[in-house]
Amino acid sequence: MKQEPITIEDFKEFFSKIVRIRTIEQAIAERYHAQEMKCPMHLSIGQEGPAVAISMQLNASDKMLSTHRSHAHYLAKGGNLTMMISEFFGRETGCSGGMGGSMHLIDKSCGFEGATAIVGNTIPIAAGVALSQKLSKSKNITVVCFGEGATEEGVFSETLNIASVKNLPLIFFVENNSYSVYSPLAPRQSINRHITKISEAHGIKSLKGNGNNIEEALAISLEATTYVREKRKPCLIELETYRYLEHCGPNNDDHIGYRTKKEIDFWKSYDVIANAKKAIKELGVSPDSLEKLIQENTKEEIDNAFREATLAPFPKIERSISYEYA
Amino acid sequence: MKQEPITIEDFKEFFSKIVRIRTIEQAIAERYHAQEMKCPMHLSIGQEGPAVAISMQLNASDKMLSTHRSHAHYLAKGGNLTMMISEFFGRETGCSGGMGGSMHLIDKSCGFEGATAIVGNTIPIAAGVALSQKLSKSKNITVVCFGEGATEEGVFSETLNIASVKNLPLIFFVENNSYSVYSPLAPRQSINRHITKISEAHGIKSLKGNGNNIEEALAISLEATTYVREKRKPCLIELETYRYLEHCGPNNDDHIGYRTKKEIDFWKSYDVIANAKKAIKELGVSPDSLEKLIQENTKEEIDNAFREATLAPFPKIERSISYEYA
Amino acid sequence: MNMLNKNSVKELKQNKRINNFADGIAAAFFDSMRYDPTVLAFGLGATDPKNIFGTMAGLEDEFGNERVFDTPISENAMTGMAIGLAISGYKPVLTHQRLDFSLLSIDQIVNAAAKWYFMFGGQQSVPLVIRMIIGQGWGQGPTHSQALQSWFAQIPGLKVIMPAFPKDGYNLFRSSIADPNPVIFIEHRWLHQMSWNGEGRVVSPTQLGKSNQISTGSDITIVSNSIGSVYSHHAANILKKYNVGVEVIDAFNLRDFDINSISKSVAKTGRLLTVDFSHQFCSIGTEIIAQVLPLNFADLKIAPERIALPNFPVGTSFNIEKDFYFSTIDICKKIESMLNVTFPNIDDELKEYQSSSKKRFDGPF
Amino acid sequence: MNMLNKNSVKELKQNKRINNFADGIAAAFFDSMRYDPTVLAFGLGATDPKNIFGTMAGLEDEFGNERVFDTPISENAMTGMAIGLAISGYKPVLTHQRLDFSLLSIDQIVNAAAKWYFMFGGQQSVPLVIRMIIGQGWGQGPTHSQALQSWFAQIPGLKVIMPAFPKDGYNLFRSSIADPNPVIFIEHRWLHQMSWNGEGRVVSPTQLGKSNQISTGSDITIVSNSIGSVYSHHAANILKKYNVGVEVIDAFNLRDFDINSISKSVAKTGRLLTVDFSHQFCSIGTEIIAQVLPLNFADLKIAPERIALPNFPVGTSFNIEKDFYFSTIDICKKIESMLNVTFPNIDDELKEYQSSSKKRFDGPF
Ligand SMILES: Cc1ncc(C[n+]2csc(CCOP(=O)(O)OP(=O)(O)O)c2C)c(N)n1
Ligand SMILES: Cc1ncc(C[n+]2csc(CCOP(=O)(O)OP(=O)(O)O)c2C)c(N)n1
Ligand SMILES: [Mg+2]
Ligand SMILES: [Mg+2]
Repeated sequence: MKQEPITIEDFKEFFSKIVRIRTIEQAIAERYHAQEMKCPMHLSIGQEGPAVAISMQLNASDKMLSTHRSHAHYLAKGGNLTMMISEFFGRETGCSGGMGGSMHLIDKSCGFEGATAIVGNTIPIAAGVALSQKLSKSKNITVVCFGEGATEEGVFSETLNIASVKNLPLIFFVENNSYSVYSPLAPRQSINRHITKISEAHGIKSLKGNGNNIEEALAISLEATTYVREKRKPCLIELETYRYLEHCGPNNDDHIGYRTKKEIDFWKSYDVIANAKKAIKELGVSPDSLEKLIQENTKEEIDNAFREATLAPFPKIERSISYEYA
Repeated sequence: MKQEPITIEDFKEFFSKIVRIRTIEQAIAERYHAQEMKCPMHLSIGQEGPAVAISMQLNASDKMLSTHRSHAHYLAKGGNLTMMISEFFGRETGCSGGMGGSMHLIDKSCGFEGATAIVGNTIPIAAGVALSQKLSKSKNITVVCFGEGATEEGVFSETLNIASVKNLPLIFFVENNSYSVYSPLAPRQSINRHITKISEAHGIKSLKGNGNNIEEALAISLEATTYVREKRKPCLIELETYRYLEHCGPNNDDHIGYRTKKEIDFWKSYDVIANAKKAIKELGVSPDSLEKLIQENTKEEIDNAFREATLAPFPKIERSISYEYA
Repeated sequence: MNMLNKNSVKELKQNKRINNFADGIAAAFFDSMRYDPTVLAFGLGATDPKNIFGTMAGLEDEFGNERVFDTPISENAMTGMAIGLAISGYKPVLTHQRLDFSLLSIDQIVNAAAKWYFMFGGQQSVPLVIRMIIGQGWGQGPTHSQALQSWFAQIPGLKVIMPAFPKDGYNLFRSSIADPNPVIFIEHRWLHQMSWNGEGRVVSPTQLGKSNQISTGSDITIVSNSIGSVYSHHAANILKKYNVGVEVIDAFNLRDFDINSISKSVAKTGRLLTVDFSHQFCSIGTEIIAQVLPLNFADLKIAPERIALPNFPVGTSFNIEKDFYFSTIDICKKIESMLNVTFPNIDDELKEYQSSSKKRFDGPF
Repeated sequence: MNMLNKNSVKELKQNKRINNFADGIAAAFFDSMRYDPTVLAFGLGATDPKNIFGTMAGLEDEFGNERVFDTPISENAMTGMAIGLAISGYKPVLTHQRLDFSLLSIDQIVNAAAKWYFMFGGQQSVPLVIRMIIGQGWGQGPTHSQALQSWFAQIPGLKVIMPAFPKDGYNLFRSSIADPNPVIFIEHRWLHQMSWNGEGRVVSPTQLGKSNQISTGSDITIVSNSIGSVYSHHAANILKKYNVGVEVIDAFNLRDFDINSISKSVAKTGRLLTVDFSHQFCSIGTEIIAQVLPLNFADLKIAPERIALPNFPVGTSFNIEKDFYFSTIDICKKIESMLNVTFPNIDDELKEYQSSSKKRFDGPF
């Protein structure tokens, strides 16, 4: 947890973490083709910035919840890599015992309380987690991550309202990648609709910026977490970002034409890793050796995780019966 | 339908209509104690202003939908009184064949498309009605009436969004009486939450005023309907008002203490009928004889309606079976 | 704002204020919250002057507005919030004045609460009670009277509990709150006036059971729940006078009824009737019959039958309502036809019970 | 944005692009919209490059973006909007890529669509189709694979239609769109690849029927729907070789199945098995059994039985999935035990069908 002004160390930490996550996600994408990770998978490549920026302001006893696209959040918050990979392989040792797959991750040991697959589903649940923090007079806060698409679900507004009424220590963390599956914003949200204005209209402090911009993402995350921690009131963050691969699955689907080349090129030229490198360089540190180091360490981590995952036993259906009731 | 500036004739029409509706509602309240109208009943006494103000800007081919508290809307829009009373008496000749009761009114002949009893339920349905007007290139518009409580349901925001995306000729007509049943605003909506700001944040023109103030209610209604008719875009109106009787039922429940005497006194001193009288008097017309005339005519109407209702046959259960499927 | 003062809280503690089923629910709330500080109680109207038909009276005064509170009209978010509390060490109880309102929160109930423990591999249970009241009569009509207990019972991961008698109401509510799973606790509004004096209140709730046998007999087995059990109990009493033995099993745990007791009873009686206040189609009685068949096929003297509500909504008109809902008399007549006998003067015998079961809810609410 | 061009629209008109069940749905959309200008088609992804597994391909090009459109992720409002259109002279079809997503719109489905015609005394019907696709396999897991057809079937006022074979898919979808009531039209994703060449397309849809008898036999009656009917059909074919006559009734109209045909068949065979891809508890098979009992109690040689999905969610792991879903072989083995016979070398006979039924969906979607 960091509440002081952003330092070069923060930049390096940010950089290391996004490189690690991208390396992991790329490894998953490559190995997905072997058809052994048999579950729908929504990769975070391109969108690592927001997840890392916010998580750097959190400690293990702060809570986070997320959605179908949660790998980056899980990892940034400190989730166990081997257990995540084992979950993709449908093993008993997976972080959800093989029951949930990529869309249902959890690691309570680091405060990652759960990600679920129904759009908007965890938003009000996070309000309950935040209310528990309020009731128990905890100093911790809760962050719920979701896409701009989830703001179209009514439960988003309902939760803004209750968070405001009850002064919950809750951050609504919106990653706006402009798409819901293949659908652009136009048929979904009026150009005169503004997510931060909606939250402000509920009496909630709201911040907006570019999630691929390291300074902006870190500054906003710091401002928001500081505010929520101190004021014990909710806050909404909207960070723009972009996903590089298809909505679901390991491939690039730029050829099917739902996004313009211009748009894709713009965002790739504004890649969070490239941006972070530049920022670090401007501070006088060469990022390349750090990048290489992280990549190598992560590859080792990945190999271990995949090895352990593939060695682990499968759950039996008899075991899943016992998960129906506690 | 009126789109010109407001005239003395408008004031007189407004006054006549609110007096008629109040006279009817009071008669219902009185006769409810005979226990022959066996259904939950949410009276509009005190809240007649908004219903009449908006309906005066509508013609029979404009559409309206409403909620559990819909008597004033139904009557102002031109709904058949005898069929409404017959519905309360559970008769076959009721406007809903005795199946719906007070909470489910309909009169398609005057564009009253239906009122339902689940809070927020008709809001998106009205969007569909408005979309049908758009698709069929009709010049008509749709109004959906609901209380401030209904804005707490997620479907309210969802519908604001789709109305804005699709430029629907739809008026969101919010009657803010500060209460949901016995619950004041405090546990339900933050004081920093503003309904008109929420709709504006969705890109929707929004107007707010006092629904018991004849000039304001009429001016806002005229502005909104003119805008929606011409621009073919949605608009939200929030009118403050106050209900005099209990939430549900024919009695006054001021003694149970969920509303302060001060508040009740304030609103009763700002009664829409008294206000309208004053306004008319200021324009040089004495309202008293008009009031008397309307009351007398309405009493006759009421007596007829109740007589016809009590003479009508009850539906048989066999008949209700046939209403399951068309 | 609360109509009760500290004095009546004291009365509640001493059972003095407990007169009926509704008070029993209030007592169960009270005791659960007293003995377990993690229990929370909220819902639309929870703290208003009527306190949900009195069932939450005095709670806010006693336990404060952090543990007992009113909410916005946002059923889906409130359910999600309850889940979030439940996975964070609390035991929330969310109340809906009408079952119908819970339909706005089905995503949270079915996709989240019911599956959380399962989909995260048994790591985190969801000790949550969603209390729903079925309102019927006085023209509640199609959208304020739905009895969807069989519908909820179809969902894996939910428990559905529907008590019949006041003391069971108290105990089952306590057990539901203590249970680590999401429990849909359904009260039929007509039961609220059944009398109870609060005797038998306990410090620690027992584990949720499956069913109670409430009468013994060797001619026919009835499996029922909630108000259906009350009527069946009346029917059993009346038919004793005709030397007909009706064994009534109150299967209050709808997804987890005690099929062994039922099967044993059917082995004895050879006849099975299910009585159930939900639409008949795919009702819980239907499931009971299907489960009994492979176990007792050879024992059955006649085909099992069902009494339930018709398969269409109820109209508001009183004239519709009076034919829509069945009562003790319909159970007696069904047994008459199943046993192929006649009960002379049964209408006279019924009168006493009829009037008690006619003491229904008369509006406006 | 659409992957089809005018050329392939022409191909669709000429059946040239129709190869399977999914194409048949596209053809039904196409024909319904062509012959009835009030038909509208929308839903999340309706106009995206994948067009809901191809089932809506070409529609936007042909009918324009006022009649065919993509939507926000607002299931409840979209359903309400569809109802509003339906009561205003249109026939909307709303598509959900997964049945599970419809759970956010239960208020509109159950409290509004299902009750509108009823609660307004038969004045205004709601000609609405809500199309839901059940996705199973490839780790869809607990919240992306729910088969809640029996659950929807419990709701009065809804029709629930679940086709098995491609041509029926086409016809039933056409009839559902033409029906004046709200229809829940459910496709099992595994059927989408079953081949059909589009022969038999019609200008005017027929009225919604109740069931089809798809094989004749005198030893046992199977009542099934959707993919259950496909497997049952396979089983009937295989068991012919063992001289066992299996009469399969595909009861695709879940709330309004043809109880007379079923009863007649059971009168002949004396044995009843229901096959149903929903959780067993309170499933549609359960209702069928309960309705048959009073009609055929004397005819029954053995207790009716059910094959259905287990009463808990499916885990994501492939190792769970493979044991969770039943197939043709399980139906054959169930019949073996019900008839108390053995089918030698049945595994060999099954191979051909097994491989076809194993041709399941392999992700990632
Ligand atoms: C209620 C619901 N509706 C639809 C879906 C299908 N779906 C899965 S992800 C997704 C897109 C969500 O968009 P967004 O919230 O912006 O997240 P992103 O995928 O862009 O990260 C959709 C529509 C779903 N899972 N749940
Ligand atoms: C979904 C739902 N939740 C709760 C209720 C119970 N209820 C009936 S009216 C009402 C109050 C609504 O308040 P508001 O919308 O402000 O309308 P008002 O009664 O003030 O006119 C409530 C909560 C309901 N009918 N539907
Ligand atoms: Mg997005
Ligand atoms: Mg109000």
